[in-house]
Amino acid sequence: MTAINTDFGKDLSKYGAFDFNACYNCGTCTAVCTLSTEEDSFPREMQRFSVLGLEDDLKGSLKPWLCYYCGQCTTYCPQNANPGELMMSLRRWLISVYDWTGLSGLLYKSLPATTAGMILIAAVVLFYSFSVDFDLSRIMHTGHTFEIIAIVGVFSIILLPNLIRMWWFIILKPRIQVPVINYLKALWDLIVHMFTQKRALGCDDNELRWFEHFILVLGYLGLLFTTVFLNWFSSDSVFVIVMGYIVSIIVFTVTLIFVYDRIRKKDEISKYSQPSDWLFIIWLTAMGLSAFIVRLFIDTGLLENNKWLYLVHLIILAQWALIIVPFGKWTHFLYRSFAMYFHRVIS
Amino acid sequence: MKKKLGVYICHCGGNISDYIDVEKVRAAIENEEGVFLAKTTMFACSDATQKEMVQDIETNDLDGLVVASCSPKLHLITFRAVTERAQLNKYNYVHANIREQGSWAHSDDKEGATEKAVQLVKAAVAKVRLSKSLEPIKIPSKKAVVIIGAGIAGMRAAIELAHMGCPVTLIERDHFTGGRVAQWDILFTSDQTGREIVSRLYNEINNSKNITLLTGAEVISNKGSIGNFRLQVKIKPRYIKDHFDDDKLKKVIAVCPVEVPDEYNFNVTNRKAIYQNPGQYPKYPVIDIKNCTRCGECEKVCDNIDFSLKEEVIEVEAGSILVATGFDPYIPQDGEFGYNEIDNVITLPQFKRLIDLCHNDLLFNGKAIKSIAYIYCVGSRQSEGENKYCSRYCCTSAIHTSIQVKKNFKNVKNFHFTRGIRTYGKQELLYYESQKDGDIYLQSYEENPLMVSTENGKICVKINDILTGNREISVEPDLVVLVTGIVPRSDTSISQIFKLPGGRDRFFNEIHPKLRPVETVIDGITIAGTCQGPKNVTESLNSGLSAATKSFSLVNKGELELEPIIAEIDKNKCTWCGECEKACPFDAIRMVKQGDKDVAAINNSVCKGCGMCLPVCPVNAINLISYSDKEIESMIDSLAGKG
Amino acid sequence: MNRRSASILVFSTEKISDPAIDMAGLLKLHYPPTVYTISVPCSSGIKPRWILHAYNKGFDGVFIAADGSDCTFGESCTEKTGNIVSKTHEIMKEKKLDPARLRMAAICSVCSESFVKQIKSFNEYLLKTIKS
Amino acid sequence: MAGKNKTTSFDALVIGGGIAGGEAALNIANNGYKVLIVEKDLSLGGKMILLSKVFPTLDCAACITTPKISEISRHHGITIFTGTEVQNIVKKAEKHFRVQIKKKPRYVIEEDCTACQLCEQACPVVVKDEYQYNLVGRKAAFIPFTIASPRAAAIDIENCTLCGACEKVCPTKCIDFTQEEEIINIDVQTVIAATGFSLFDPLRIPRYGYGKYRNVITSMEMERQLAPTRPYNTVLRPGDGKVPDRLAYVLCTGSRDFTTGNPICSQICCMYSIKQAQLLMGALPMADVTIYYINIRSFGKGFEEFYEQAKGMGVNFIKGKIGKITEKDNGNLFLRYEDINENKLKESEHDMVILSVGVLSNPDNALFFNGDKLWLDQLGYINQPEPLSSPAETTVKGVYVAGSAAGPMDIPDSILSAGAASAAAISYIIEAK
Amino acid sequence: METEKGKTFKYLRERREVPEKAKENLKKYIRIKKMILDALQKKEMTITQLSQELGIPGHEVVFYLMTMLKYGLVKTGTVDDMDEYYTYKLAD
Repeated sequence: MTAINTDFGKDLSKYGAFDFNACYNCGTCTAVCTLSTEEDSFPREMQRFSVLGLEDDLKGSLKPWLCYYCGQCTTYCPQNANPGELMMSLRRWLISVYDWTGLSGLLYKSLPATTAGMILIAAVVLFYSFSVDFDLSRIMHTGHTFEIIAIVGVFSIILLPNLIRMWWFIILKPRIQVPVINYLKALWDLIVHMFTQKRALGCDDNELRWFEHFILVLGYLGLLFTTVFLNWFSSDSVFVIVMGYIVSIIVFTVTLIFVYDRIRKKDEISKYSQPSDWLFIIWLTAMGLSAFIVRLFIDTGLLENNKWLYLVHLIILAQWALIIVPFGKWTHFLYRSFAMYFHRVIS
Repeated sequence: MKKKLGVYICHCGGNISDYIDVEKVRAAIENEEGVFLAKTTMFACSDATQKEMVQDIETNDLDGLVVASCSPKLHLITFRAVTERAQLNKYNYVHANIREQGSWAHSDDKEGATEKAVQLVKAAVAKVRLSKSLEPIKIPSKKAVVIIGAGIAGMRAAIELAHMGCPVTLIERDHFTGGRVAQWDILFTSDQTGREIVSRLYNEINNSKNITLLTGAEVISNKGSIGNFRLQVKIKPRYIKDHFDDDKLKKVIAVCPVEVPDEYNFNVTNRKAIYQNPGQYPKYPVIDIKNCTRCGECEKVCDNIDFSLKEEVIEVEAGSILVATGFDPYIPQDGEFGYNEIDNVITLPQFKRLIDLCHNDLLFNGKAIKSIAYIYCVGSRQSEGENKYCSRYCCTSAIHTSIQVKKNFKNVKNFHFTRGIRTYGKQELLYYESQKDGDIYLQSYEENPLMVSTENGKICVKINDILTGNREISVEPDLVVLVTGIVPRSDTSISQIFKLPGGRDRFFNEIHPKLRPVETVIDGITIAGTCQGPKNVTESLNSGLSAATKSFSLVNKGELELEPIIAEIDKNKCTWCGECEKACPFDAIRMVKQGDKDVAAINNSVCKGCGMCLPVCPVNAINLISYSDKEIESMIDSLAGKG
Repeated sequence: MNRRSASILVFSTEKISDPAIDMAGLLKLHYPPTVYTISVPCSSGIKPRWILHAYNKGFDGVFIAADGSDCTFGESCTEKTGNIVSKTHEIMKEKKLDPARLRMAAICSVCSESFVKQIKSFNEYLLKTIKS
Repeated sequence: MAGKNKTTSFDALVIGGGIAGGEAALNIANNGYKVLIVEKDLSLGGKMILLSKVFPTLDCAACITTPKISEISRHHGITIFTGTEVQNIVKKAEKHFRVQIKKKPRYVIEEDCTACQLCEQACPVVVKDEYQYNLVGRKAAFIPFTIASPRAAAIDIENCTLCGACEKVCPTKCIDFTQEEEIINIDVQTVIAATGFSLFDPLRIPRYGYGKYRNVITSMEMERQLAPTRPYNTVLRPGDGKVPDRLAYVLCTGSRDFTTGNPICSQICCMYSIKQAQLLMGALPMADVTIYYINIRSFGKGFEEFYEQAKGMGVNFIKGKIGKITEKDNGNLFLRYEDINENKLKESEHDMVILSVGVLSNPDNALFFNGDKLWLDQLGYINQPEPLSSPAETTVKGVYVAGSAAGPMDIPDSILSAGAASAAAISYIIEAK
Repeated sequence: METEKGKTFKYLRERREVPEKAKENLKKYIRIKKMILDALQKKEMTITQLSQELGIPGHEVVFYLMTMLKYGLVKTGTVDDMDEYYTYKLAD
C-alpha cells in the first residue's frame, strides 16, 4: 500500500518541473517517445509517480536517465504538462538524492547558495594569491597541484560514494538479485555510453546532438588530460601545446553553440533553462576560453604582465572542480553513464 | 368498399430490402382486390417519394393508401399528411410495419420475413378497403398552462410563457421556490450563485401579471385532459398572516424551542419549527406544523402568526401541463463507502451546503478539514444496483466544488477517486484547471471498487489505481465526500395522477429522444428538466424552454384537433344494461333516451378511444371507429392467409 | 404436419406493447416469422369474438401483449384484460378448444426480451400440441 | 419558390438548415410566424442527414431527419433558401434587423427539376463527392444525395466543362447557365443562429498519417460507409478495397488537446464511435473492433447502457491514447500507445483505423455581424452571456443561438437548445417594447 | 436578351473560361475508366489485381471503380475464400 505525498511535487518544482500536475494520463508521451519500450515505458509513469509523490519508486528508477530529452513528449502533450522538463527535473532531483553531502540539492534549489559558494571559492583563490604576493609561478604550480588533488579528492570523497549510493538505491534496496558476472559483462556499455551517449541516436532528428556531445566529451577529457597530466601550461612540447589549443577550442566552440541554443530556445531541450544549466555551459565555455587565452599569452609572452588572466582562469577552474563537477550538471554525464551500466546489469 | 388503392413498399435503403424481397411482396399484392397500383421505393419517407404519392393519388383518384415501411410510430403521421396534401382523408391511410416487425425481427429468416411481409401488407390492404373518412374532433383549448414544480426549469418556462402572453399557474409543493438550484452557491459556468439566479427569476415571476405562483401546493387529482385539464390542488397554509420583516423573524426563530434537521442544508444543520432561509423565496416564513409543538412562544412575540389557517383545495384549469418535478439526490445506503457509519463521510450536496455555511475555516463537526477525498459515481453507473445510468452532472459539479474549496479556504488538498472523469464539452476546462492546480485524480473500475475504512481513528480510502499500474494507493483524508448522483423523485404521485410512463431508468419518458424530447405519450403533457433524466442547469433550462414552446403551441390557438378514433354505439342493438358506463375510465358514457328506449351515448370530447367498453357489451353494440369487427376480422382473415 | 413454427396472432397495444415488439426487431431479437401483430389502442378493448375468429381462420394461438400497469388509460386495464381472457377461455372450453392456445402477458414498452421469450415458449407449446 | 422570393420581410430568420435550425424554424412557424431559413449548402439537414444511425436508439438518421425536413419544406410559414449565405446583418432597431444574403446560382431551376437524374447520367465529369466525404465520385451535374431536400440537381460550375450534355438531355429544360449570383436584402424581427459546427481536420496531426495512409479514415467517412446510401455497398478499406477485419478507433483526435488549439471535449465522439462499433459488428460479424480512449464519456440518457451493451457485444475498449501510426507494406497499420491499465507501451496491428475527429466551431460565425456586437467565445462558438438563466441569448438582443453553434452538442441537446431559442424568439416578437 | 433554352451553356462559355483543372480531371477519368473497363473485359478482378495490372495506386482504383459502380458501369462479383476481397465485373 502506498501513501500519496502531495508535497513532493512542490519540492520537485524547485528543480524546474512545472505544470506536470496537468497530466490526464492519456499516455501520448510514452507512445511518441522513441526510446520508450514495452519493458521500460516512460515518461508517463514518472509523471504519475511525481504527481502522487511516490519518492521511493522514483529513487530506485533508472527511467529518468533513459530519457535524452528530444522533447517529442512535450511537443505532443495534449495537456501542456511538459513531461520532457519533468524528466530533466527528475534527473536533477536524483542527483541530489544520490549526493550524500546534500549540497547538490541545495545548489540546485537555491541560486543564492550557489552564488555564495562561487564567491567563496573566488575569495579563497584571491586570498591565497595575495598571501604569496601574486607570484605567478607559485600560483601556477599550486594551481596544477590543486587540479590533481581536486580530481582525486572529488572523485573519491564525493562521486564514488554517490555512485555507491546510486547502486544501493537501484539494486540493493529493491533487493534485485544480480549475478556478479553481469557487472563485468556490462562494463563495455559503461564506456560506450560515457563517451558517446549512444542512446540519444534513438531520439528523432538528433544525430547532430550526438556528434556534438561526442566531440565535447573528447574535447573536455582531452583538455583535462593535457592540462593535468601533460601539464599544458608548463609544457614545451609542441605536440602538447598544439593539442591543448585544439581541445580548448573544441570545448569553447561547442559550448558556445549550446549557449546560443539556450538563448534561442528553439528546441524543447533548450527551452527551459535552470541556473545549473547556465552555470554548466558558461563555466565550460569560460574554462576552455580562458585556458586557451592563458596559453596564448604564455606563447606570446604577455602573461607575466597579465597575471590577472591566470587568476581568472584559476578561479573558474576551482569553481568548476569544486562545485559544478561534484554537485552540478557535470554529474549528469557520470550518473547517466552509470545508469546505463546498471540498466544493463539488471537486464 | 374501396376500389382504387395505392400500395408502396419501402426498401428503407436496405433496412428492409436486405432481408425482404420487396419485389416479391409487390408482386404478391398487386392483384389483391382493390389494389390499383403497387410500387416499391428506396425511401418512402423521402420528399420525392411523398411528392410521387401525392401525384399518384391525384392523377389516379385513389381512394386509399398503404405504405409498408418502418414502424408507424415513426411515419404514420408523415403519410397521413401525404394523403391530406392529395385531398384524400387521412384515415384512408393504413401503415404496414415490415421493418421493426418484419425485416429486422426476422433477419435470420429471409423467406419467412418476406412471407410475413406479404401477409402484413395484405392485412393493411384489407383494412384500408373498409376505412372511412373521418374528421378530427375539434375541442376548445384553454389558453393557460400549469407548470408543476418551481425549480429552475419550471420557473424559467413560466417566465417565457408569460412573455408569450400565456397565463401560467406555477405549482410548487414546497413552501419555497427555486428547487435544487436555490441550494447551490457558485455555479459553473458564469460563477453566479444559485440564489442570485433564483431570486432574479422569482422577482420576474412575482412581477408578472400572467403568472400565479402557488407554493405549498400539491396536485392531488386531475379530471380533465388535453385542452381542458382540471387539477385539484391542495394548498397548505404557512400559518403566517402577513409578511413580516427580518427583525421579527429573528425574534420568532429565537424563541421557538423545536429543532429539527434542516432539509435545505441537507441535514448538516438544524432549523426551528418556524423557518425561512436567507436565500429562499417568497420571503415569507413558514411554520412546520408537523414538528411544531404548539407551545405558543412565537405567538407571544409576534402577532402575525395564525394557527387557525386551514388547508384548502382549489381547482386549476389549463390547456396543457408542463411537468418539471426535478430529482432527488441519491442517498447512499448505510455503510456504502462508510456513509452513516464512519464520521466525516458526507454527500456532495451536503458538502456544498457545508462550504457555503463555513466562512473563514472549513470546519466539519468542529474539526478543521485540510484534506478531502471525493468518491465519484456513488449511486450512478451501478453494476449491481438499479441505477445503471450516468448522472451526468456530478463529475463537473464535484470538480467545480473542489476548485471553490481551494479558492475559499487555504491549504486544502483534494483527492478525487473517480471511475473516469466525464467533463464533457467546455466543462473539460474545469478538469484541466483543477489538475493543473494540483488536485490528485485516481481511478478504478467498477469491478474493483475502492474501500473506505477507519484505521486508528483516521479515515482511510484505498484504491487500486489503474493510472499507477493498478497499485494500491491510500489517502487519509479529513473528510470523505460521496459524489452522489441524480435519482428520480421517490414521490411518484405526479406520474400516478397523469399516468406518465417512465423508462428503464425510472425517469419520465419522452416520446422520442430526438424527434419529440419534451413531449409525453399523454397528450397535452410536456416534461422538462431533471424529471426526464439527469441534466445540468443550462440543459434543464433548454428543456424547460423547449417544453414551454411545445405547451404554448398546444394552447395558443385556443382550439385543438383530436383524433376521431372513439367508441360508437349501435343504438338499434343497445339495450342499456349500464355495463359500458361502468367500464369507461373517463366517464364518457351516459344513458340517453332514444325515442322510448334507454340507450348508451358517447361524449365525443371525453372519449379517449381505449375500447374498454367494447368487450363488456353483452349485445355487441359498441365498436371502436377504425377498429370495428369488420376491419379487425378482415385483417385476421388476411393474416391467416384466408382473406 | 411438419411446421417449423406455429402461427400466432398477437394483439399489441399502440403505446405500450407495440413499441416493445418494435424494439425486439430493432435489437434483432429473433422470433418466428409466423407471428403477426394487430395493434389496438388498449388491451382491455379486445373482443373475445376477434380471438375466436382467429382460431376459426386457422391461427394456432392468440397472444395478448397487455398494457399491464403501464396502461395510459387507467389502472383498471390489467383487471379488464384479465376478464376478457377468462371469458374467452370459458367460451373456448365450451367449443372444445384448448384454452392454453390463448395466452396473455403484460409487455411493457421496453419488455422486448420478455416478449420474445414468451412468444418462443408459446410457439414451442403450440408446436407440441399441433404434432400430437 | 419564385413567388416566395418577392417577400422581403419575415418574422424570423434562421441561419442554418440543420436539425437545430429546422426544429427552431418549425417551432416558430407552428405559432403562425413567417420564417426564412438560409442554408449555405445545397440541401437541408446539416450533418445529421448524412449520418448512418443515431445513438443510443440506433434509429436510422435518415428516418428521423427526412420527415422533419419534409415537414419544414412543406410548411406554409417557412421559406427556404439553399445555396445561400448570409453576408451581413445590421440591427436597425429592436425587432428590426436588415439582412443581406447572397444566393449562389444553382444553374438549375429548382422548381422545374424532377430529380430524374438524366443530367447526372449524361455529365462526363467525375469529381470527388463531398457528400460521401470523397470516398467516391460524383458528376458535375448532380443531385447532392438521395434524400437531399430540395431534391433537385445542381451544377458544380468549378468542375463543369460546359459541354452542354446535361442541357441536351434535360426533359424539363430546367438547366440554366445564365443564372447569376443574387444579393437580396431582407428585413426580419429576430434572428436565430443555428450555424452548427465544423469537423476537426486530421491533417493537422501528421503523426496519425491521415491523407498519407489511405486506410486511416475519419469517423465521418465511416459514417458514410455505414449509411443506407453508402458508397461501397459494404465496408471496405479505401486503400485497396479489402473488407477490414481488425478496426481501431482513435478517440480524442483533435479534442481535449491544447496542441491542436481545441482543449475541450467534443461530447459526441465517444458515443458515435461506440455506435459505429456496434454497427460494424453487425455489418462485419467476424471483425474485431477496438476503441482506444482516454475516458469514455457516455453521460446522456441511455448512453451508459449503450456503452455497456457494446462491451457485451465484444467491442474492445483500451485505455490509452494513440501516439502515432505507421503503415506496413500491405496497408495495415501499426498503432503505438501506452496501455494505461497495464502501464506499458504497446504496438498493435489493425487493417483499418478510424480517427474519431472532434467538433470545432463554425468559422462562419464570425462573419455575419462584421465586428458588431455578436461575441464569440475563445473557441469561436457563439457566446452565451446568460447560460444559467437564458441559454439561447447572445450578446445581441433579438439574436438567439440554437444547437452546436454554441458549443459541442449531441442531437437531443441540439433539439432542446433549438426549442429554447425558438421560445426566446417567439417571446421577443410577441413582447411589447 | 433571352438566351435560347437548352443552349444556355454557350452563353456561359462566352463569359467564362473552363478551368484547366476541370479539363484535366475529365481526361484523367476518361483514361482510367477506359483502362478499368478494358481490364475487366478480360476477366473479373479484385481491386488489388486491377491496381497491379494497370499500375494505378490502390486508392485511385477504389475511387474510380466505386464511382463506376455507382453509375452502373460495373458491378460487384464474388468475394474470395478469405472474405477479404471482392471481384468486380462489367455490368451487363
